[in-house]
Parts: sequence; C-alpha cells; structure tokens
Amino acid sequence: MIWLLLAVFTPLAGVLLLALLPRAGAAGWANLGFSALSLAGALGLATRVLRHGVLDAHGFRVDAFNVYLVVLTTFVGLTTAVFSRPYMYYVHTDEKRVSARGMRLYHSMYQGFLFTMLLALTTDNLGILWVAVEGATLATVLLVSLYRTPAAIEAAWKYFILCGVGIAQALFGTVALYFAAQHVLPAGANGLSWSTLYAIAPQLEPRVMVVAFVFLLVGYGTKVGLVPLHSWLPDAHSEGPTPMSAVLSGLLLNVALYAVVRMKMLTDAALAHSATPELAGHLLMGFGLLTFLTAVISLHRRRDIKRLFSYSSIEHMGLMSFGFGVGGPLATFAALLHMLVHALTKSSIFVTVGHATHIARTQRIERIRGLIRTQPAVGWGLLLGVAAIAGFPPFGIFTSEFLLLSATMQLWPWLTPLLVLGLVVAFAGLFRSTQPMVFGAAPPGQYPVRANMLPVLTHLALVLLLGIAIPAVLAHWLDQATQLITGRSLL
Amino acid sequence: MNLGALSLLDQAVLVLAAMALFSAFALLAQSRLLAAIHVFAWQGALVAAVAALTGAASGDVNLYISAAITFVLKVLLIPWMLHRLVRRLALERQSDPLPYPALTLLAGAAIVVFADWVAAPVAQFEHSATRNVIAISLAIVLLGMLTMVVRRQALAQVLGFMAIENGLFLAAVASTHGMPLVVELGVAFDVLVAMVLFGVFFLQIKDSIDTLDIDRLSQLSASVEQDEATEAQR
Amino acid sequence: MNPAALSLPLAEAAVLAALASAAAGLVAARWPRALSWLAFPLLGLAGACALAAGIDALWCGAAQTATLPLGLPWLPWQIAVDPLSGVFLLILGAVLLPVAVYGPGYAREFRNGRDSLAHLGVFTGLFVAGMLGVLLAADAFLFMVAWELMSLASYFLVCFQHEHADNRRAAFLYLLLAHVAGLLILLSFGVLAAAGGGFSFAAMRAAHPDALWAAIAFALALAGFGAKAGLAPLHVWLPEAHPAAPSHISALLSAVMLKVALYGFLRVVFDLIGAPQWGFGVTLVIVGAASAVLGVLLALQQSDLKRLLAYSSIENMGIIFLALGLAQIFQAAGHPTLAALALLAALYQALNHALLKGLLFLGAGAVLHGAHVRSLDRLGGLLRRMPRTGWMFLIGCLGMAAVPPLNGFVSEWLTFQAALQAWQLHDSLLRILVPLAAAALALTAALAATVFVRAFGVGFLGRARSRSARHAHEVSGGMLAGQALLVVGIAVAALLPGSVLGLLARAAVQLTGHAPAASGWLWLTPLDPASASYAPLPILAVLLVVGALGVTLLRPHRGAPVRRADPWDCGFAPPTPQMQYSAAGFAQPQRRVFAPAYALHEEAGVDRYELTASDRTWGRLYRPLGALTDRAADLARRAQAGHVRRYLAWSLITLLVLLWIVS
Amino acid sequence: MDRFLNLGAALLQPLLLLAAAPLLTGVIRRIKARLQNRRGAPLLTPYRDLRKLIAKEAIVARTASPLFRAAPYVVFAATLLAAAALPVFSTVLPGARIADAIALIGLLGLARFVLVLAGLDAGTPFGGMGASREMLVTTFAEPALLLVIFTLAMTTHTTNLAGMADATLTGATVLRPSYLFALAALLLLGVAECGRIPVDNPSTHLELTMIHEGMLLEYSGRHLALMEWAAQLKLTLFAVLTVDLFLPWGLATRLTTPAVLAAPPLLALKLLLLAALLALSETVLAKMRLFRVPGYLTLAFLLALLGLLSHVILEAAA
Repeated sequence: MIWLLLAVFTPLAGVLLLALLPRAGAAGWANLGFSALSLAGALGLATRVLRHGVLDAHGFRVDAFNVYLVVLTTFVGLTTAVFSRPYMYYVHTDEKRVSARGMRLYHSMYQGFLFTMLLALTTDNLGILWVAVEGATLATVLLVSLYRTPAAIEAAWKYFILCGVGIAQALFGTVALYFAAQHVLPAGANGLSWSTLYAIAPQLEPRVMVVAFVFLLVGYGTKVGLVPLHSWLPDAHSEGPTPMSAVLSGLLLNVALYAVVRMKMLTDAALAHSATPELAGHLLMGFGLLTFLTAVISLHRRRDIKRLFSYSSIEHMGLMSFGFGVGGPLATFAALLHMLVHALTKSSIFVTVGHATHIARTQRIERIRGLIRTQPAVGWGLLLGVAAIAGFPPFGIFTSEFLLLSATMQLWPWLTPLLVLGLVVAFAGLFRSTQPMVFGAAPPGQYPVRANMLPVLTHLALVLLLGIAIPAVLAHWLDQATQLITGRSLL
Repeated sequence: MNLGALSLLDQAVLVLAAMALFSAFALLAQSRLLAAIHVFAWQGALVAAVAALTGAASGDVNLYISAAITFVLKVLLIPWMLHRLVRRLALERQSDPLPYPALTLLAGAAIVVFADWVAAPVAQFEHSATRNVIAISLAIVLLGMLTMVVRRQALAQVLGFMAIENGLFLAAVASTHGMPLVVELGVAFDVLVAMVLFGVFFLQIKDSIDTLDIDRLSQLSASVEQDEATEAQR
Repeated sequence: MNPAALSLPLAEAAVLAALASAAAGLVAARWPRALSWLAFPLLGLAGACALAAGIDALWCGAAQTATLPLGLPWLPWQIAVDPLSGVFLLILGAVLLPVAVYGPGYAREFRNGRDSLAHLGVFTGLFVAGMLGVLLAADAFLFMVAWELMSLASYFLVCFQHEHADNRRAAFLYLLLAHVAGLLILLSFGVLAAAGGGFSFAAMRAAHPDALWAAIAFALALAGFGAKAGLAPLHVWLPEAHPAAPSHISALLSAVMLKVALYGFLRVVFDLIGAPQWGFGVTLVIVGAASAVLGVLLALQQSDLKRLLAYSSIENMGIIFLALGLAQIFQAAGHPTLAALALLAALYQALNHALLKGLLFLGAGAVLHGAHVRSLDRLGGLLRRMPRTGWMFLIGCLGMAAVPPLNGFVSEWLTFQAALQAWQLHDSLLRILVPLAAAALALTAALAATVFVRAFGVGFLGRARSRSARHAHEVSGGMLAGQALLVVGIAVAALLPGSVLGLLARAAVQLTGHAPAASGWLWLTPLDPASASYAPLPILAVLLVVGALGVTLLRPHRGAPVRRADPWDCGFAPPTPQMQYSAAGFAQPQRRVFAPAYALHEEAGVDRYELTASDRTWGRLYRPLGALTDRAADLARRAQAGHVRRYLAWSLITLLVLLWIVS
Repeated sequence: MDRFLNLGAALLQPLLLLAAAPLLTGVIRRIKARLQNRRGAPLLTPYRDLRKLIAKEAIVARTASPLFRAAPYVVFAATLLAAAALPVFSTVLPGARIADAIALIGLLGLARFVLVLAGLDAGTPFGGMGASREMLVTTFAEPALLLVIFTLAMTTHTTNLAGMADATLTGATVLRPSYLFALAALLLLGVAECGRIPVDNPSTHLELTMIHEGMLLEYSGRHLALMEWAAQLKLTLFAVLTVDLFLPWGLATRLTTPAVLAAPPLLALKLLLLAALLALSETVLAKMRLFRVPGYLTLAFLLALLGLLSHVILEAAA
C-alpha cells in the first residue's frame, strides 16, 4: 500500500511544489526527482504485487493487468523527464518560446499528468477512472498550447473540445453501467467498483450493458485515437512541446485503451449468455481495423515530422484494439506486449525527433536532411527507432506483431492479408519520409546540438531485449493479465 | 402508464424534465449569446430542481447535496463567468444565426425520437416513475452535441458542452438517484476547471485570430499541415 | 568425439564470430585499423567455421538440434543443422572466407572518405550473423527474426554510400520489397503453423495441410522467397541494390544472400509442406524460365559492370528455380531418383553461382578500385594493366558462360540430363513442358555466353576507352588473394564434380529420400554410364596437351620473338579506341531481335549517344502501385479537413451509428 | 589388348578427322568451282595453304593482349576435343564417354568464346563487328543445336554420341517425323555454325558481310593456320555429326577388322554427298543480309523444336 501511495501521490506533491518553484533550471531537476521517486514506488509496488498477488484495498486495485502499465508509465515519465529537462531549458532560454510562468506551468502539469495517469490506472472506481482521464485532458491541454502560436492554440482547442465531448459520453456510459449495477447489487454496495462489478457481471442486464459499452467505447476511444474520433491527436502531438508528445503517445493512449479493455471485460462477462456474446470484441476489432488502415494510409505524404509519428501512434493503437478485439489468449498477449513496446519505442522516437527538430530548426520533413552526417547519434537513433516501430526484428514490436498476425491467422485467416498490406504500406510511408531525413548530405549551416540520447538508448535497448527474449517476470505478468482478460492462460 | 397514478412529486419531475428538454432545444436555436447563456442557466436550474425533487421523493441526502452543487455551479458560477467573458470580449451584440434553423430543429426532433428508441430497453428495468427521464437526458446529451456541431461561436460550443454535462447529471439523477458523492465532486471539479480553461482559451483564441468564430480555426487541416504556422513563428 | 556432433558447435561458433566482428566494427569508429585487423579476420573465422560445419553436416548426414534460452517463453529459439542447411553453410563459408581476405584492401579506400567504417563493419557482421541465423533456425520465429535482421543489415550496407541519391532510392526499394517478402513468408509460416499447431519446424513437418492450404502456403512462400531471390516480376530491387553496395558486400548479397532465400524456399516447400504437387513444379518451371530469360536479356544490355552481374544473378536464380520445378514434378510423378537428380542440379548450380558470382563481383570491385569506373564503355584493355585480376575474371566469365571444363557447365549439364528424362513422365502436358523448359534453358545459356563475352571482351580486351582505364593499376595482394581463393573453389567444383556431388547428395537424400547413382571422383555419371557421362579432368588434360603440342611443334625454328605491328587499318585511317565496338554496339543485334523485352530509352547528342534498356515491369507494375498509394493518402488527408465542427459531427455520427447497430 | 584397341580407336578417329578436314574443304571448293564452270584449285590446296601459313612469321597487333596469342591453340584444341567425341568409323569410342553430345556443344562453345574474345582483343572495329555478329548467330544456333540433340537423346535415351549411333544401328529402323525435322534443323545449323553461305561468306573480306573472317583479321602465320584448320575441322565435325546421328549405317559397332575397314569408305561417300549438297546450295543461294539471319536461325530453332514436340506427341510410346 505504501508503495502504491508513493507511486501515485508523489506526482501530486510534485504538482503543488513545482507550481511554486520559480527557477526553471531547478524545476527541471525537481521534476526529474519526483518522477524517479514515483518510479521507485512503482517498482516496489510491482515486487509486492508479484509476491502477494492482487492488491485490492481502499478503492485501489492493482493486478497483473495494470501493474506493468504503472511501471511503464513511471518509467517513461522518468526518461522523458530526463530528456525534457535540458530540452525545455533550451526552449526556454535559447528559443525563448516559453516564459518563466510557462515553465512553471509545464513542470507542474507534467507531474499532474503523471498523477492522473497513475490514478486512472490504479483506481478501482470507474467514476474515479473517469475523473482521472478527464483530468489528464485538463492537465495536458494547456501544455499543448504552451507555445501560444495560433496553431498551438487551435490544436489545444480541438484537443479540448473533442476529448471533452468524448469523455462526456464515457460518463454517460459509466452512469448506465452504474444503473445496470444498481439492479443487481444490494443497497449500499459500491456499484462503481470495478472488482465488484466484475464479480456480478454475468447478472448485469445485457441490453443496458451494450448501450453502456457503446458510450464508453466512443468516449474512451476518442482518447485512444480510434478513427474517426482521432482528429485531435495529430494536432495535439505536433503542436505541443516534444516531451508532451512523447508522454501523450507513450502513456495517455495506453491508459485510455486500458480503460476500454476494462470495460470490454465487464461487457464480455455480461454478454456471455446473450445472443451476441462477441459483440464488444467485434466492435473493437472493427474500430481497430478501420483505425489501422486509415492511419496507415495517412502515413504517406506527410510534411510535418511529428504529425507523421502521431499517425504511426494511431496506427499502433488500431493494432492493439484489433488485438484485444480478436480476443483469445495469443492475441491478447500480443496486444499487451504491444502496448509495452510501442510506448517505449514511440516515446524514444519522439525524443529523437525533438533533437532532430532542434538540429534542423523546423518540423518540416523536407527541410530535415542529412542528420546522420550532422549528428550520427541522432540520425541512428531516429533510423533505428523507425526500424523498430516499423516492426523489424530483433526489436520487440516485431514479436508482438508476429504473435498478433499468427493469432489472426488462427481465428480470422481472411483478415491477415489486410493486416499485412497495412503493415507494408505503413512501413513504406515511414521510411520514405525518414530515409531522406537521416541519410544524404547535410545542408550547409546545420550543426550538432547538445543531445541527451540516454533515454533513447535505454528505451531501444529494452525494446531490443524484449525482442530477443522476454524476461520470465514480464512473461508471467503478461500471462496473468491475459488470464485475467480472456480467462485462459497462454503458458 | 397514466400520470394519475404518480405522486405529485413524480409528476413534477416529469414536467421539469420536459422543460429541460425544451431548454435544450432553445439552446440549439437561440442565436444571441446572452440569451443563450440565460437559457443555459435555466436549464441548470431545472436539472437542479429535478435532483432536489428526486431527493425529496427518494429521501436520500446525497441528492440534495449534488442538487446544491449543480445549482451553484451551473446556475450561478458558470453563467456569471460566461457573462464576464462576453463582456470582456465585447460579444454582447454578437449573434450567429443557424444556417438552416428548420432543418436543425427537425434533426433535433429526430434525435429525440432516436434517443427514446435507444433508451427504451434500458428504461424498462427501472420501476420508478422517472425512468423515462433517461430517454430525456440522453436526448439532452445528444442535443448538446448537435449544438456543438452546428454552432460556429466558440462560446456557443461551450454552452453545448455544458448542456451535455447537464444531460449527464440528469441521467445520473433520474436513473440511479445520483452517483456516489466522491464521483459527483470529481465531476463538478472537472467541470469547473474546464470552465476556467475555456475562459483562458477564449482570451488566447481572441488574441491569436481575433474572433471566436471557430471555423477560422482550421489552419491545421492535414493538407496544409501548418506550414505557415510553424514557419511563421520560427 | 564423433564428427557428427561437430557441425552444430562449429555453426554456433560461426554465429558468435560474426557477432564479434560486428562488435569489432563498432570499435572501428574510433580506430579504423580495427576493421582490417579485427573485424575482417573474425568474419574470416566465421566463414571458416561455417565451411567446416557445412562439410561436416554433409559428411555425416545426421541432423543436430539444440534449444536456446531466448525467444518467447513458450517458444524458445530452436536451432538445427542438417544436410540441407549444411549445403548452404558450405556455400556461405566458401564465399565469406575469400570476402574476408579481400575486404581489408577494399575497405581501405573508405578510410579517408566520409562514410563511417563502423557503419560498414557493424552491419557486415550483423548481416552475416543474420544469414547464419536463417540457416540454423529450426522454428519459424527465430527464422523470421534472423531473416529480417539479414534484410535490415543488408539495407544499411546498401545505403552505405548514401550521399548518392540513387543508392538511397535503391536501398529504399530494396528494404520495401524485403519487408513485403518477409511478411509473405510470415504468412506462409502462419498457414503451416495453423495446420501443424506450432511454430517449430518439427511440428510443421509432422502436419499435413490439405491441398488448398498447402497451395496457399506454397504461393506465399514462392512470392516471399522469390522476391528475395530476385525472381521476376519481383526482381526490380536486385539490379538497383547490388551495384549500390560496396563490391565485397555485393558479392555477399549476390552470391550468398540469394542462396539463403533459396534455402528458405527449399526448407518450406520441399521440407515443411511435404506432399509434392505437380502444379507447384509447373509454376516453378514457368516462373524460373521467365526469370532466367528476362534476366539474361536485360544483363545483355547493361553497360554498368555491376548491374550486368546483378541481372545475371536473376538469370541464375531463374535457372535454379527451374531445376527445382523439375525436381518437384518428378517427385510428384513418383520418380524420386530423377527428383534427386534435378534437385542436385539446382544445388550444384547454387554452389557454382555463389563461387562464380562472388569472384566476378570481387573482380568488379577490383576494377572499380583500380580504374575507378564501372561503365564498360569507359573501360577496356584492362587485361594488360591488371593481368591477375583480368585472368581470374576471365575464369569467372568462362564459368558463367557454362563452357567445359568449368563448373558452370557441370550444373547445366546435370539440369539437361534431368530434363532429358522427361520421357519417363506419363502426363503428356508435363512431357511437353519439360523439354520446352530445357529449350528455354538452352537459349538462356547461349545468351549468357554472349553476356560474358561482351563483359570481358569490352571491359578487359581491346584498348582503353577512357583516361581512367588507361591509368588503371593492379590491386593489392589481399584483394588478389581473395579472388584466388574463389578460383580454387571453382577449380574444385569444376574438376571434381563426382566428389562434390557425393557431398551434396546427402541433402538430396534428406529431401527426396533418394540419391542419384553413385559416381567416382573422375566420372560424372548421374544415371548410368551408358546413357550419359562427363569427365572434366581428362578434358582439361587433353586441352593442355594439345595446346602444349601445338606450341612446341609450331614454334618457328629461328625462335625469333613475335613481331608486333599496328592493327591493320583496312587501308583507312588508323583505328582509334573510339572506333572500337562499344558495349551498346556489341549487343545491338540482340537488342533489335528481342526489342519487345526492353523499355528502350535512347538519347543521341551531337557527339554522344546514350541508350538505356530497362525492364518493363517498372512502368507496368510499380509506378501504378505507388500512384495508387499516394492517391489514397490524399483522400485520407482530405477527410482531415481541420474543422472542429466536422470532427464533432464525426463523433456524433459514430455514436448514433453504433447505438443504431446495437439496438 | 582390348584396352589398347580402344585407346587406339579413341586416338585414331579424331586424328583421322583432323587429317581429313582440309580435304573436305578442298572438295567442296572444287565442286563449287565445277558448278560455276571453273576449273578450281587442286584438292590439296588447303594443305598447302596451311603449310605455307605455318612457315610464315606471325605478326601480332601492338594492342593485343596475351590472350590473343593463346587463343588459336585453345580454339584448335577445343575443336579437336569435340571431334574426339564423334564416332568416325566405330561406335566403340572411349572419347565419347569423356564428353557426350552436350559436352561437345559446350566445347564448341568454348572455342567460340575464345575466338570471339580474340576478335575483340585487337581493338579494331572489324574484330568487334565480327564478334558481335558471331554471338548473334550463336544465340540462336546453340540452343537449336541442343534441341536437335535432345530430340535424339529422348529417343535413344542417351546423350552419348556413340551410344546414339549405336542405338540407331541396333534398334529397328523406323521412320521418325522428329528425325526429319531434326535433320533439316541440323543442316541449317551446320551451315550457320560453320559460317557458310547464306549466313556468312568464308571467301570474302568485305567488312560489311563478314563474320568469321572479321574475327581472324588480325591473325597471321601459324596462329592463322591453326584458326583456319580449326574452322575446317569444325565443318568436317558437323558433317560427321550429321552422318552419325541420321545415317550411321556402316559404322563398326565392334572393333573387327572387316567392319573397321568397311567404315571409312562409306563415311567418305556420305561426306562427299553432304559436300555436294553444301556446294550446290552455296552456288544457288546468295549471302543474306545480316538482319535476315535471325529469321533463318529462328526457322532452324523452330524446326528443332518441332522435332522435339513431334517426338513427345507422336513417338512418346517409343
């Protein structure tokens, strides 16, 4: 419990303190410190869960499904903080795009974002989950508009409106859920506690659950970035400060997807004996496939490097949703693994992209050239990151895609051609933009910058490790999660 | 079922819900901002009243509290903030008429029918009289979205957004006699923060494109991909 | 310990050496010498180990398996060495060793260039490791990992000199098709795994998918491995990528990587799918013949030496797949011995092509190194300026032209022998098809001879056509030694076909259960001595004897040295180098005869005439696909119009539609 | 004893062929001359030419590489070796075991390869021209020739020339349509391969028409002698090949004195017939333009293919 509190509420303390801390340089370090503390808590929590199993108390619930996401969140939070300290300081002092107040807001809200993420992950109460996810929007929306450019403000506005509305729908879904629960539960029982609901799920009224799930899917799906609800995502990613893009892509989408999957578990349990037991899965699959294919096409002919990679995030979210939708242990395992590796890879890519834009002083792809000549570390980081995200072994994403494909091959063989086609198109789109940026002669007047490649290195190393061999601990967690979600174990 | 069978309180709840629905329509159609804000305030009041009455009917205290919260928030605070904004941004005279009023209202009506159709299976497990309010609240939510779709004024969009919140609250009250208090508080807090942020944004938008017509906020179409935007500020 | 247990450890040692070489390459960023003194020797070690492992695996044809503590928790990586992989380990080692000897000399010129040596060293090591991994893999997952590692590493090698836009384009095209191939292969494994209920090759081997799924798996495998092996029409990447890479890498790509693709195909189709179908065979024969003819026709028109070699690789892979088709047909028709014969012809051809093409690419590298030009039209007279390279290149050309007593002829001869057994087939369609395939093969062989006459005659004979060719210089000892090693290999394969065949036969036994009639070390009698026999050693002997006799008998009595004079000018002005037949001119008759096969692009200036004959698949197949993608992209982009209200409308509509669906 | 006989046969037959080659050329020239109402040179002129050339000093172009001087010997040796695979008077022929029909074509290919390289070596336009045209001819001729061989091989189930002849001798004499096609193709091909009219003109040095001579332009003295001799040997070889494949009767199947003694005269007779045929055709036909040559060769290729197909379709039972 203490670990849990440490992990979740350190950021909360960070919010308050960093809001008061005036000096930007110190704030960066403090930000780093809080993230590290939170990571420590998460690790402690993980070991505890590993040793004593599910932790379910005081309205919190940490099981195999979310514990690894908690660790992931805090870890990416830390590495991104490592990157963001010098980067934002550079933006603040050299580029002068952020005022001192802006810096304070930034650091404080960075922690706020982490807090909401962790809260959403660990809470057992669906209402709190909703509040937290909405809170995440509120925490990040001002960061998206941090640069105060018209484009940034517009992006933030869209982000705010679309996610706000989406989340409102999720709340309606939650209400409907609560409503359905109230007819089963005795008075006084907490009808919003996920574990309670899961226990009684089979008795929940299917027709209500269906409606509730639709609202929840559309609601949280907006934050996952499912097509056609994704429109806010490229704007928010491309206009916000790069560290924000990293955490948004790496964490926020995951958490939203996590929420969706929790809801799917309830719905599946409720619909088990109805006429359409697979409905939730099929909806998710449909959304996933649509998202995947649309995003894959959108990867072509991009001009803005950050938009490019935000579309790639959408693509991978589509894949994960598809995986969860397909169901079955193999696909679920693949999707869970994919959440992990994608978060690591994508955040590392955004870190590199931050350096790349810093080197070229623009986000326009056709003006970023010859990185590998100007600064080999950045060039290679970008190239390897893209290779990883495009699903090349020995990086971990290949593993999850391999599993996903083979699972699809077993359950829906005729959908695999679509997936493969999509993967090829996605690869082409990514590389036709990346290769010119990395290779070739460097334009005159382009100089290396002080780049901190440590986060990239650690992330890619982890992804590589996951591609070559999945540690037993992690495999155990993922398998337990799979068991939790599908009821069947893989190992 | 016949209304006669219901207690007076329940009848009152139904009446109020109907009026809330009407207010949603009004919000959809009203072109002048100040008037729209007033309509929104009225809607808030109605919803709060529904909550209070349901509380009286079922006699649990939570509902009173949440009714009070709603009243303060949606009838007093938010309208007041909106007023201030309107005055600061000098939008009193501003009005954005709908392109096709009749068509829009028809769509609204269709949405209501649809909402009833969707809510029917949900509602028939509730035995309290107020079950049909669920359909009403769903309709209000959808109408709120419709408002956001058809209105070009940023402020009007916010009103739509808040209307959705009202609808949600109504749904919560009518179907489940309110959510647990902690959730209510969280929601209220979020709404409040959201409102503050909206205020901030209005100012930002105003001084970036010097109008609140959000159709002007379309630089970020993927085809243009904000070339000028980034290049301008680099 | 018994030799059987040796092959697997040796192979593992090879992998480790390759990885170590990659690590050593990393060091080369700081100390360039590390490349020459550490990375390449380690590669050589890897090559030697692979060679030994291959020979050992073939010698005592038992399979060895092991399981690594890596991979997925429920699917650990499994590795195995059996005769089939032994053949290709042998090939890999036989080429890698010379390349490692050759490499340092060649890489020296990059030292003062801006291209990072670490880039070269690291990815060469990884590339080799990937290929070894493919050969060792005994489960689909490891296979795919190694496969894609191979593709990715070679991609980085292809765009090693990435300042040229062409190289970047080539690299992109290469990786794109490699990725397509990889995914197709993955699907093919998926089909087999779905049938066998497991990703280990053992499980797939045990399972027998029904005809439809087998056919699907076959089609996927053919497309996937074929794309990597450069079969038409998926070959377009090959002539772009192979010339772009540094020459010793081109040698590896062309000589080894294509064979690794071949290995994968053999593994899947002949080993895992199992049940042969004559339909497979017919498909293979047709595709193979088409690729062979197309490849050689295009090779005939290239003036860039390395492009020419690359196209010739397409031709050779076509021939190999044609032979595989014969094997499949015979197998399906119940003539396992003949199937074994055809299979052996294919394997022998693979070995020959690896050795010869390795030698030729190293030779091309030497030319590039010595004369700094690749275009035949700017070369000429090199045989006198770079004699050693020149003569070895001649040997390579003779081998490629498939004339006795060289090794190219052996495999061609075996293929013909296999095809000539078509009279044993019962299905009349096949009885017609097989001879037709043989005819196509004969045509290909004749054209190949033309290709290499042209390559050598224009490039190495005659007079220098450019300043750089006039100042060409012989290359360093290391580079010559590398080529010489390959010449030794070629000599063995050419003069001792019996013994080589005896080695390869193990693989044929593994796949078809039969081996062709045993043959001594001197004679090559695949079926029975009466019907056909061939003995290269006596042929060489007689050639030498007669030649020597001629020289001695005809030596003029006064023993005066041969008088030199200007070439005869037919009474016109003395001929200048520009008056020589150019590469384009030499092939002009064929260009005219086979015009439909080419997309010709001529441009004539006042004093110059440039002609490029590229293949038609570009305009027909690839450009349209690219355009389609872009159009789709624009469509998707239009959906993202930027109006927040439209986005809200999307969200509302989605909600309504979903509600409508579920209610 | 037998072994010596075999060895003798193996050595004797190619040497006999080698010795007879110039004579055949002489004969053809003589018949041609007669057909054109000339007296013509005596039959032994080719021998005299060879002797004269060998005696002469060899001059080599400055621009030529060592390959230029090695080429004649290789060409000669390869052609002779090819000839060694041919049964001349007996089908008992160890040489045929070393190199079967396919290897024979391969050896001719080797000779051609080196010859063409030699043509390119001096770096004169004419050499290149001859080389390029030679390769054009062979592009079609070689596969067609292989097809002819295939046809017979699939009938006789062997690619060993001696074996083929043997099979034809021992087997029942049946009239095979495939053989007719193959024979026609082989005749056409022989003309093309040996550079005779209408494909090439051995007796001209007009650079616009010549193929074979163009490549020899730089040669002189003993080198030229070897080249010429090899060419004559090749012509003889094709003649004998035709005979062996299609009318082998008279070949000794066993090394018995009467059989062996009976064989050469018969062979001479058959060769005379072929020579007359060739001379006749060269008299009535004119050299065709270079770009009609592919058409001519395609015809040969087609005939050979028809032979193969008709074998597969009509005689499959056999």
